[in-house]
Amino acid sequence: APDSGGSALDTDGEVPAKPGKAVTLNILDVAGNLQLTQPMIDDFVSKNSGVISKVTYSKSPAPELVGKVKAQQNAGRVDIDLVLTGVDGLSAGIEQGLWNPLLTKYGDRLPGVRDYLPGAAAMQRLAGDSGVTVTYYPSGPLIEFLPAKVPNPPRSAAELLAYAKANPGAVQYARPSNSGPGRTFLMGLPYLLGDSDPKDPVNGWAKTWAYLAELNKYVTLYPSSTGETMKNLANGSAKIIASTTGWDINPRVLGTVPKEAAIGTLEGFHWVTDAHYAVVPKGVSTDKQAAVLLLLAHMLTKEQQAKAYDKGYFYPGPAIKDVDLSMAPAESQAAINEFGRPEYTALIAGNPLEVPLGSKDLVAAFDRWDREIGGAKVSK
Amino acid sequence: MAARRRIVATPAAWLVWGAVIAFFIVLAGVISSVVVSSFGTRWFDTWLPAGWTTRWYGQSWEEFTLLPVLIVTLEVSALVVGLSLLIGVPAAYVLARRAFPGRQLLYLLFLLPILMPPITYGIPLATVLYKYGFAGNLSGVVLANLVPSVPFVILTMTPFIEQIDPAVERAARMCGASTRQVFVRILAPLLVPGILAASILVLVRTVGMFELTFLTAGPDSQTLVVALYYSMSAAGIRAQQSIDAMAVIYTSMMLILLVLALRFVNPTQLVARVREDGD
Amino acid sequence: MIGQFNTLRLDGVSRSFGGHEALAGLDLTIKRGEFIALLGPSGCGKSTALNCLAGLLPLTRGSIWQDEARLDVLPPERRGFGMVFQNYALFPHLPVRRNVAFGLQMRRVPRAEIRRRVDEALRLVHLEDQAGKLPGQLSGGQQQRVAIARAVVLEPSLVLMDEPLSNLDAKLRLEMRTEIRRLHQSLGLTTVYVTHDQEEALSLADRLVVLRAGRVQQIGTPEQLHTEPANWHVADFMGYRNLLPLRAGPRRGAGIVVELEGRELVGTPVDDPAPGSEVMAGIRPEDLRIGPADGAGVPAVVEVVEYQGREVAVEARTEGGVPLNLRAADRPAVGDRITVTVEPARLLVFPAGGGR
Amino acid sequence: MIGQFNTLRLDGVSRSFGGHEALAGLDLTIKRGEFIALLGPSGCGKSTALNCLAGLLPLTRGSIWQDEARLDVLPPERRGFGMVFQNYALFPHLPVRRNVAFGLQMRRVPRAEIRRRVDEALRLVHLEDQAGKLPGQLSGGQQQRVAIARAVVLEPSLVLMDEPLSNLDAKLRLEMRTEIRRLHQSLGLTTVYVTHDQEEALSLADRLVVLRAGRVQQIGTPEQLHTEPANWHVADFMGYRNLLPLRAGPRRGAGIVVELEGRELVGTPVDDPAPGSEVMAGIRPEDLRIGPADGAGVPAVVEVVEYQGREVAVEARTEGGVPLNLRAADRPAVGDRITVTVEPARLLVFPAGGGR
Amino acid sequence: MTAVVDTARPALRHRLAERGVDRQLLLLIPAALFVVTLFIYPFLYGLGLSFQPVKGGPLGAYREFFTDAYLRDTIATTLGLALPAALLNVLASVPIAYRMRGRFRGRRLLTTVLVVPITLGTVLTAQGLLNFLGPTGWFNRTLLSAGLVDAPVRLTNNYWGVFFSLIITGFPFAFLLVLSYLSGIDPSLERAAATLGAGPWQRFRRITLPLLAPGLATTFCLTFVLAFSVFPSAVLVGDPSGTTRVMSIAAYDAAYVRYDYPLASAVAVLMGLVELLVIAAVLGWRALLYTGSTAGGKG
Ligand SMILES: Nc1ncnc2c1ncn2[C@@H]1O[C@H](COP(=O)(O)OP(=O)(O)OP(=O)(O)O)[C@@H](O)[C@H]1O
Ligand SMILES: Nc1ncnc2c1ncn2[C@@H]1O[C@H](COP(=O)(O)OP(=O)(O)OP(=O)(O)O)[C@@H](O)[C@H]1O
Ligand SMILES: NCCCCNCCCN
Ligand SMILES: [Mg+2]
Ligand SMILES: [Mg+2]
Repeated sequence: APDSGGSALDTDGEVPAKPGKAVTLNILDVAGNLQLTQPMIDDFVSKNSGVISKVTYSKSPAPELVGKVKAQQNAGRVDIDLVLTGVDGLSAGIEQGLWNPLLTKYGDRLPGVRDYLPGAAAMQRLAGDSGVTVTYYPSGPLIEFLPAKVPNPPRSAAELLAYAKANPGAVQYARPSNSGPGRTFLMGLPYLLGDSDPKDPVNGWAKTWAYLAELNKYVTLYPSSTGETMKNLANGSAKIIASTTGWDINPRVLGTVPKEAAIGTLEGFHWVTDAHYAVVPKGVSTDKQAAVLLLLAHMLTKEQQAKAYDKGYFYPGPAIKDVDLSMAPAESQAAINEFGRPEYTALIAGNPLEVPLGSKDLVAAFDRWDREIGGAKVSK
Repeated sequence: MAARRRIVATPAAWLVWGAVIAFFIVLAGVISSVVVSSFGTRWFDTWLPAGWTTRWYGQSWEEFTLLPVLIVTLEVSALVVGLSLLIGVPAAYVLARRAFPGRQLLYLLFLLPILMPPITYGIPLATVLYKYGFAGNLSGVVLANLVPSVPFVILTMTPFIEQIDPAVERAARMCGASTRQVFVRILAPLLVPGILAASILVLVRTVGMFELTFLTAGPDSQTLVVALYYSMSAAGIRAQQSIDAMAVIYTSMMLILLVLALRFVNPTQLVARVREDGD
Repeated sequence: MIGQFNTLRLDGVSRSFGGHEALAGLDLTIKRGEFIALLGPSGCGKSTALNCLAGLLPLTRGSIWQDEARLDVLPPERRGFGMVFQNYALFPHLPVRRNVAFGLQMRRVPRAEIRRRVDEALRLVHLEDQAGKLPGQLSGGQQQRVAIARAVVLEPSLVLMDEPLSNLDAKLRLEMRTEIRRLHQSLGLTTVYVTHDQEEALSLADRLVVLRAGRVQQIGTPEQLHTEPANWHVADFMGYRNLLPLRAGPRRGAGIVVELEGRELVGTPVDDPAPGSEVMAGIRPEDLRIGPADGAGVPAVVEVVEYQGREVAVEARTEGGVPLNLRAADRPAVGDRITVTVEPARLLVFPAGGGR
Repeated sequence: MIGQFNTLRLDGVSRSFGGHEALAGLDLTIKRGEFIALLGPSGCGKSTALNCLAGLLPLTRGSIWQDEARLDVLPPERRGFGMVFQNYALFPHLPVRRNVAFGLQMRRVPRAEIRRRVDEALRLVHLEDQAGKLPGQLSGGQQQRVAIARAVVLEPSLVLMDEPLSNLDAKLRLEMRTEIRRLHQSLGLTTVYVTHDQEEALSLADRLVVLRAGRVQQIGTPEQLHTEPANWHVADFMGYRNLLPLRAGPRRGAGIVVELEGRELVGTPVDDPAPGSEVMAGIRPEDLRIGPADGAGVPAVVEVVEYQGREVAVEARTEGGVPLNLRAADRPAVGDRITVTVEPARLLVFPAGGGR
Repeated sequence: MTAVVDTARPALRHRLAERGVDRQLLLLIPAALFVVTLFIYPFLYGLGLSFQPVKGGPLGAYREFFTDAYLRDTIATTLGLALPAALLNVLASVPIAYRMRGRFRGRRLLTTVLVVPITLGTVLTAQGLLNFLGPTGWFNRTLLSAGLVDAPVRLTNNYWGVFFSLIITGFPFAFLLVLSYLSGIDPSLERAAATLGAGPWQRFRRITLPLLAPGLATTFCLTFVLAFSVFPSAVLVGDPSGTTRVMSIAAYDAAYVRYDYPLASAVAVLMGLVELLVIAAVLGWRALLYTGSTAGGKG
């Protein structure tokens, strides 16, 4: 371990209300969250240069995160002060004991957590005290198609299967372990099909696995990224793909999917929600912890949360109540007014919200999917 | 000479040229489809995109603050190439020229880091480097990347060194050249094609090495590939075109490095031979 | 670097390759300023000896001393010798000029002086015009001359030359020979010179070392070797082309009698061959005299006549079928019958087992 | 593959490297069974000529005809010639035996016959014991012999040899020379032989081609070249070591008068030098006679005496500072005053500009 | 006294030198030190980890690997991709590089262009293959509009996609190395062979190829290793849960999806072992070959 001493290097002690002197914060984003929150952070820094003098941002795919933090913690030199992550990174870190349970002691420094939307609050419970929900959306599962090519979209899981059967190769979802919409579709099916335990992919998903196996007969291809499915939808080589609210709006804003693409829902679906979390690795100095707490408190205010509307990336985005689109930056409002869908408000209000699987169960579901669905192609 | 020209026209030759041309067609298709896409506004079911734009480049450039990343990448690759040659070539020399007890064992030892996927040793390596304060900055990235690079140099260089007539070295020694001078003045120039080949290979591997770089990099020592893998495989929504733009940036940078490398070493020597043919 | 020395002593220097002894127990003391030639048939270990001296081959046994300092433990570049390699070993990537300059650069000689000395050396080997070419663009003889220039330009304390003139034409070889001697003398060099050309060895060297199968056969001045070869192998090598396996007869005065096809010949005994033992009688072609068909000598028939300029070389066969090589000023015809005689002093009689 | 031929005709064969003409307009007709030697100083284009003939170097100009068939358009492997390379060019990865067998394998000779012929060839070059070694483990001379064996084992219609004996010792060289001639005769080979050794050329060849700077100087039998060199360059190369730049005097009978330091010498004119013009007087060292200090010839002082076995080589200098090379049977001392004479028939007088 | 020292010490040195041990071996030290400190320790750690699985005793991870067909089969899948790809890369490089030796106009340009794909990187290659060879890419468009096929040919997201990407990234490596090794061979040897009656094929087969073979062995090993550890393209243009589920995907899944480091280490160690077997076979064969100077004599 490095030589310790002095409050800047103190990692376990009492976290002061304010850092002794302004700190530099290294933020690692493994969830694409900065697209939503960087303006919030920059806003804080510009107003509180006495707390945070400088922020460095780095980004990486989620899976390698654990290895890196572990290596740093094993060596006693942690230089990542704040991680922005999805459920996967969060729960992997919880399992490995990487995160500092900040909320146990200092929950009262974050008044925003009391205003979470019900869905966001549920997501926050997944995090225990190890992370703070900063953005939230109900996600999916939705189906997406071009109305010109699919005039009569399926309205239930059975119809979807029938459509696939009638149009081999036309239905597509990406490999769940590489794709948000892919895994949302997977986790949403047990609700659609009325499986015995939608939270237990090993023992409670009999109908889901049977359905997927049947569907698999008419699926020619499971791309390795959602982007691929979107491209295939746009170029016509796929007709119906799995989607989420964010994946519906944002690609049409970006122009990678035609604006006229439409979404549909399957009868009796439950939302499988999603969120991004802010977590602090163990081993970060108390000074920096103090700065992070101040920063998070700032991010969980309404004005800041409104920035999470973005261009539909995580639609809607804010984790706390009563954040209206009209509070969002003008650019964001314009994009959502053009590409958003008014029906989302009713859909979100009118369908149950479910939290996603925890990391262990999710991994088990991926594994089974890989073996029985994706890997079944080998023997064909 | 007439006799030679005839050789060129054999069926075997046609086959070879045919294969080369096919390779080039696929290559051109692969590259240009990415380049075209990276400049396209939207590209659905058509031969060409609907419109043209450079905004994807602007976006990646800003999102990843690519300028410092490019500079770091350059520094890291130059250091790794230089150091791995410095360490690897002398070792390759001894392994190629000398028979001594334990040579095979040593060869195997040098082979291992290339064989083992970084997953096996990446995290403990990063831990060691963090422990001694080498990780989280440029030196860590360089040291970690040297682990597979040094053996790579050794493996590539050994046959090159075997090819050189040892009498030439003896002659240099008789002229009073020390071991170091033999290396710098005689072997190095004769090994230029090999050194160049090895450097290019190491360069490509280093610039493309995600795991070791990510595990040991600090916020200021990320290389381009880290940003690239992020854009490619991180969660979240990203336009295809912006990934294409990143890939084009990555490739252009590699090309520039290649061109730079060829500037420092006379480009004809890439394929030069020591003894020129009579013709 | 080690500078000038007074003596260089090789003490039992040996070198094996695998089991094969390429050089066995070479003892030799070289004095400063001497010109030593190593002579012997192909594969006898000449290059091996030179390489050992240069430090390019580790010794299997023995030691080398420079005055009182042990030399064989030093790497080649610290011995300060110059060497001309049998296979040239030019630096293929450097033009002629830079090949020659290389050693001077290693010794950090100032640039202007390098220029001067290289020019001088190139002039010496007649390669001024080729200075800019790469070795691959030179003819064989030109390459060899570059190798010579590269070694002597250093004015080293000891120059080792491995058949440096073998690829040159007769005229140039004579010129280069003169040059080498001139260099040897004017620069005060000490030279060890490997050659298979006895004439070259005789004319250049102060002392000759004759090797056979890795072993020293004889060490001596040119005259000693030429007139008093120690055994028939040396004689064979020194131009006694006629080596006749005979039986020793009785002594006659200082001489010894041998019998060839019933005719008695008197010769000079070497190494005291026992009467009745098998001996080897050695005679140079130029020492055999041709007489008329009815002359006093051994009768023979001319088989081959070879033009050699002023003289002809003749191969004749005795009645008993023994081939003889002779020289003649005027050209006999093939099939001519002749008789052959020899002076006792010119016929050497060695024990047949001879050699070491 | 092209088989036996009656004549091989080189017609203006030329080859340049960059701007430099290494071989310029070689015209030569080789008859079947002939032994041709290419002779000339280092870098004169001998190897170039051989390589052109072998098909290894494309011609810059000219053509080669085998009887009525044009040969220079064929690749080397279809010409069916054998070649001994100046730098050996042995296959480093094949042991000696397989180096020699290579050509036979290419010609699909049956295995047993390959074995027999390779054994025979190795015996011929005295390498039976080295058959299993790799070229890198052989001495220089041994390598050269492998190269010879590799070429002759094919019994090709034309054998090209590039200084095949240059790395052999005198004794072995003589033996190999005999072998080469024997092979040439018994196998009915046609041979083109590059050498820088006039003695070798004189003794082996039916006809000699002397080259200088890429141009033919003279083509003729050994005797023609030895006694009637066409110009002073050829003379220089053929052993006329004393070449004195003088001025032509009047004719005297068939002879011509030249003056050396006030003394009149009579010589034999070659190529009709004009009276009063600058000439080159050529004399072989062995044709200069040494007289006593008060003798009739040109007075000179002995400067260098070089042992050469039966004779000594002497370098003397006239009063006017002209160096002379002579031979002497008994050894004069350095500093001795002598006089030097020469027979008119042995002094050739060439126009000074001579040569082509 | 001194005499004893004088003769004894150098004698030992000579004996060692005769066995090949002398000061030149010091040149190995930096590399050896480097590999030992920065590789051996971490590697042993990983190795040790592979013997400490969560359950099943020291060999549990290995047992899991070999009893689970989904894991075990990755060996065959990986070899099925890497061996043909490496072989093709090396074999295709040889004739092309061989042609590039002669002088002709544009040789340098051609060589450079052949080497350019090295700079592409896996991502561009993957994107390019998906774009170009995909169902609506230029390739299939051309085939369709020429009427050669009536449904798009599937060349991506399966075995062929990965295979192509291995060729595009691996061939330039192989070519570059082979070309450089080839240029080190003395051209006069081929000329000698020509005069002995060997035609172009024989010259290549009997002279050039044997001298090149050690270099080819090394080239094969390097391209094989690169192909064997293929990861991103096996995911991006392949079928990562099926036909292109290579060992590195299994290792990656274990390490970064399931955080089962012992299993990941075990898979990685097995990867190394399989590679080592292939390479040992190739290098063993190489050791039988002539590996020395490729000059033919003097000069
Ligand atoms: N590296 C080696 N491995 C095995 N044997 C060798 C090696 N080098 C030389 N020899 C053998 O040692 C003996 C002596 O070789 P050396 O080169 O000293 O001969 P040489 O006298 O120089 O002959 P030449 O006049 O032909 O050059 C030869 O029989 C040769 O085959
Ligand atoms: N590849 C080349 N490039 C340029 N010049 C060359 C090349 N090969 C030969 N030359 C030149 O051509 C001339 C003739 O060379 P060649 O090899 O035929 O000489 P040679 O008569 O065989 O001499 P030697 O007796 O020294 O071997 C020389 O001046 C040489 O420098
Ligand atoms: N060489 C392997 C690179 C691994 C990159 N990881 C990308 C993360 C995918 N989710
Ligand atoms: Mg030798
Ligand atoms: Mg030549």
